[in-house]
Amino acid sequence: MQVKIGVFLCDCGESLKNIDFSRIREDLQRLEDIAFVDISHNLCLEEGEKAMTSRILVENINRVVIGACSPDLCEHIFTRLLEGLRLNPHLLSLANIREQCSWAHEGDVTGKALELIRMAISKARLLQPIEREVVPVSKQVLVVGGGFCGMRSALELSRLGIRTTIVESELTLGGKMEQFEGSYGIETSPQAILNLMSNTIEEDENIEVLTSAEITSVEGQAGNFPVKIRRGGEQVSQSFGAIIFATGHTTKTLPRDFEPELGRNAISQRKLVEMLQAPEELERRPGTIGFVLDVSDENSRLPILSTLNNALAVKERLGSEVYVFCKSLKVDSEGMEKLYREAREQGVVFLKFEEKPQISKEDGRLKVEARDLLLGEEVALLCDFLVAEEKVLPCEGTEALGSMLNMRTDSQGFYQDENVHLYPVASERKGMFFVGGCKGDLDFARTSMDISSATVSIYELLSSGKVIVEVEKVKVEPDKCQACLTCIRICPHSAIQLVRVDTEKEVAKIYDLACDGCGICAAICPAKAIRFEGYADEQILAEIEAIGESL
Amino acid sequence: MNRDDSKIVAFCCEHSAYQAANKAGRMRLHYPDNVRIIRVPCAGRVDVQHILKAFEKGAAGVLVMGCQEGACQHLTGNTRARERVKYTDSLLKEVGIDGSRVRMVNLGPDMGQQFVAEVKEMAEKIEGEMRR
Amino acid sequence: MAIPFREALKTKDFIVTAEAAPVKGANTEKMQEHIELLKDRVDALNVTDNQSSVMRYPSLGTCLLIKEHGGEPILQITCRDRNRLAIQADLLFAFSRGISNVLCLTGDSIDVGDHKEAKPVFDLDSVQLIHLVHTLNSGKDMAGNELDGGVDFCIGASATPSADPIEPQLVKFRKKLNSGVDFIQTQAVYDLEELKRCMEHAHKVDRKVKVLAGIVLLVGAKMAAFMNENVPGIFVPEYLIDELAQAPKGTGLSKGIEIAGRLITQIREEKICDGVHIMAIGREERVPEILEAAGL
Amino acid sequence: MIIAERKPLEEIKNMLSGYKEILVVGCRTCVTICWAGGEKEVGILSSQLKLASSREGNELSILEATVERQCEKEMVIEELRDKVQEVEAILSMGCGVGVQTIAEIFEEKPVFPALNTTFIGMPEAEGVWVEKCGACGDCMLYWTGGICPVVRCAKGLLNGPCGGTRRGGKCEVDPEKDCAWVLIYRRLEKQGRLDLMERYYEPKNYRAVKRPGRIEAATA
Repeated sequence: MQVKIGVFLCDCGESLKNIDFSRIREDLQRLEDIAFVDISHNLCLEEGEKAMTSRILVENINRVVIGACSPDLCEHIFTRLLEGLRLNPHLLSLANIREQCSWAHEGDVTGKALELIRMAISKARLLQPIEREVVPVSKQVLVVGGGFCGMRSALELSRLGIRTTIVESELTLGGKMEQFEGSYGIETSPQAILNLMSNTIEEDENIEVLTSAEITSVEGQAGNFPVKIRRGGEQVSQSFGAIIFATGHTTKTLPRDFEPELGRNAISQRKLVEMLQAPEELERRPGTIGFVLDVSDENSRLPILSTLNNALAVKERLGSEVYVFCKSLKVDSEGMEKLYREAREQGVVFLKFEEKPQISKEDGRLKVEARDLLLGEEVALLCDFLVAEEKVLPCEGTEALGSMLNMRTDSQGFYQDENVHLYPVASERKGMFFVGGCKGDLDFARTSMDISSATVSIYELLSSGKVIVEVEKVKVEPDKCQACLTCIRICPHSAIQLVRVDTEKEVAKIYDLACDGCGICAAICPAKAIRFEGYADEQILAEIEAIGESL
Repeated sequence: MNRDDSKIVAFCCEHSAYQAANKAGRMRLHYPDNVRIIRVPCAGRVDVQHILKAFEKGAAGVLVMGCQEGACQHLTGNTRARERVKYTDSLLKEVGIDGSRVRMVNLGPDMGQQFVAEVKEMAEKIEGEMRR
Repeated sequence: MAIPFREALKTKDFIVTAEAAPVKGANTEKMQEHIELLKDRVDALNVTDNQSSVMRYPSLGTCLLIKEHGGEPILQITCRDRNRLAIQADLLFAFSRGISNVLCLTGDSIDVGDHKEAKPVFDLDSVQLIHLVHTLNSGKDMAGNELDGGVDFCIGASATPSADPIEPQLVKFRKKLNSGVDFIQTQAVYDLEELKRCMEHAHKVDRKVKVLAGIVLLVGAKMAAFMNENVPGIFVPEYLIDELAQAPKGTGLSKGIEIAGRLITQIREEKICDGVHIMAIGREERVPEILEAAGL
Repeated sequence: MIIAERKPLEEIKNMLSGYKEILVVGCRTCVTICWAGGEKEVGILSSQLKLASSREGNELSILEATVERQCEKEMVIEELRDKVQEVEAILSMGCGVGVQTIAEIFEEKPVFPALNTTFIGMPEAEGVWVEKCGACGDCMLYWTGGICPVVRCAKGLLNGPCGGTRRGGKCEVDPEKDCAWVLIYRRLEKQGRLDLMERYYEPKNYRAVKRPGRIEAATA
């Protein structure tokens, strides 16, 4: 169908003095597929919009080219306007003649401005409309892991009216909850919280709990993940709209950095918690308890958090002397600063060392010698119990689950650490979210925030049960595709899968909902079988072609 | 694209480099006007052929400008772009165009000054070549 | 005139062989000097076949020279340069001129040599070559045709006691022994434990086979390190390289001779194996000094 | 699948010197999958040739085409019949079979190979292909634990390994490559079939396929 282009130029309230708009109009009107060239002062305002609307209604044009300011300021205005006029919003091409032309150079830049507009026109000629489609999505969410984060996510989703299924590998829910003695500052003990949550979950018919179950395969894309779950010998397959991974962490005590292995008086944090829970069973009250931190270089918040918590609990319940040997004490997350000051007030002594402290046995107790930086001299202390430092690791299944989902893990094996400031909660795969320990975040404040933002994004995605999707914006042409798997392997969002299309031969298929529109696949495809509407090869080449054809 | 006015084609990722160019404009930082910016969704969208076609059509230099390492919205877009630029450079050397006339640049969305500096450096390199 | 090597194997309790390396050219003077120097000092003289895939005066030619000088040659044949027709023809010719000892080798790869674009043959491998010689000994060629005038070769093969991993090499070693060989000349050996292990293995399969330990003369620390990297099948342990490095400037060669002597004496005294095969690559004139250093 | 690699531009330019109108032909199957001669590579090579000719001042007009499979006569004829009339020479980016199929059909025009066909192989990593089969016509993978010594052992030994294996089980020829026989040993060991390696194997029949090979399948 014959291309008819309407060109709108905006001189930004006549402020772009170094562009002669009338000369540009003159030059452009000579092109036969240009219907009209309008010069306006304020396309981004009401007045400008009205003028555009009436102009488009009168002239039945099928492409719109706009020479104005930067697209991120005005593109949304024009797409909304075109939608209103039932003209496909993708038949729009913008030239940035303000920030990247008028403001960027001295002297007359009419030539460059014209060239930028001609580039936009040459691209506009080749634009194709992109249709929209409503795609049904499953309103069922899968929560992997039944610890604090898993339960919390399920409860919040259920409050938003979304049905969830919790898959927990252990026999009962709870995960690492009972390991923490008292999350200081929270009155109720973790045990109480655990019971409260699991009871509410029991009564909530929105939440289905599958314990001692595990995931064997995850297929499909956002909106429709067919997942196979194995439970006691038989395998169930169910489709979910989104998945929250809360597979948690494990802690490994670091005997290797610690001369005397964990014997009678060198204990782990967990052992200390058991002692605190039943102080009466101890033969005699320990006089002094020491904590050693930062012996290994990589440290994360959990060891420090549990050390402060347990130190305060020791002070409160056992009243013994408490010393903390540490290289540096990171108290950067919420509430930790207050906890640290509280511990100091309760009489916990913090000793800062540079090189590793020497630990040796002496008449049934442990002697810790270190050079304290603040005192500037050697310090030797005898402790009844010395609590070894813990290293936080993702739990065992993380590696296998990661490869099943084609999901990268960071150097220590935690998920989704790649672009934390880009994806605080979401992952590179749409519809998959990672919260809590499996991401390396371990304090309740932060994880609770993550959980709520994950549940809100899921609500946004699934609540209406359908999603509006741009159909085949990035499309694989089946007859050209040789199924060489290159695009499938390199797609950062795992949005491409091998499927049997109508031509019976297996070809790659790009899932519109999961595709994030980066175009890496289109550039790498050796068969030139992938077309990215709006940035297709012929459209980019047309822009290049138009360079240098001005006046 | 005719030969004499030596154009530079800059493929700019809309998340970072394109914003940096806008930032330079808003700060009224002036740079040589023979640059033509082409907006791309990600530096990873730029194909070896696009760069070669730019040179074929007479461009004197090509810049592929993407997000900073590790900050790419699409994780591997900028690293792949760097690989492709390296490969294209070798293809150009085979043809006899060396002196790295195609360059990969990593920018943050508000690095207006660096954008201008990169453009100026390429423009000077081309200027130098033209005079010889 | 030297006694036939097959006899020496039976009668002598410590057999010594050395290597006469052909030159890159047709001037045979230097080779004849080495032959004269060594022919009466050793039980047999091996002649390499384009060693390290470097083109040289042919092994057969040098063997004939040794015969002319009254020495006892061992013809080395690799499978790299000839197919089964050429090898059988060479063997018939060799036997007809009195050369009756053959060392069956697979041969180095073309890539380590100086004609890197040549087409490698490898129609046979060392084990198949051993079987081929047996077939000829039985009076037939590989295609089963009767020979007009048979041959009777004394068959030898090589072994690599210090390979890592060792198990695959031992499988090959057993295969060679099961194919029937009269003597084994190993690659360079410096760690006598490895040699002992190789001996155990040999005797488990074939009590009668005579094993000669390969002794490669080390000239200096740099050369030793170079060989580790580039010469296939040679592994000079670190402590020996250090020992060579500590030797004062210019005495590297005599230190090498001392090491070789020490190894030979130890092998002889502890009766680890039936003899030694001295490879003084490019320094054949020093072999007598090595023999003295070993008290032979 | 067949793996190939593009020739250096210098070599291609020398072949084409003297010809003004060239048809560059890609192939959509094997050489596309190994990134050597697909439609994208056709575009890249054409750009390079145009760039080079414009820099050297000799004009060169290039037509581009990509055949579904260059080894099928019908597909070659259908795609190239008209375009061949407009050019003086054809530059094929197919494997050796493609080049010769085109040469057979359009005998009046010279056909040049832009690729070096290297081996039958499989992808090992993104953009990396490894030789696995040498098409020797007498497959013995049944007793080598599925690892081919004819191709993956540099000397093609049937009673390996050779004496030159490097430390760590690497090949004498290339320290980066594993010795095929060490791999065979380990796999047979894992399957408890090491007796297969102990057995002596006769010299190989190198004429199992009378070169050049020809197969006549029974008509269906």
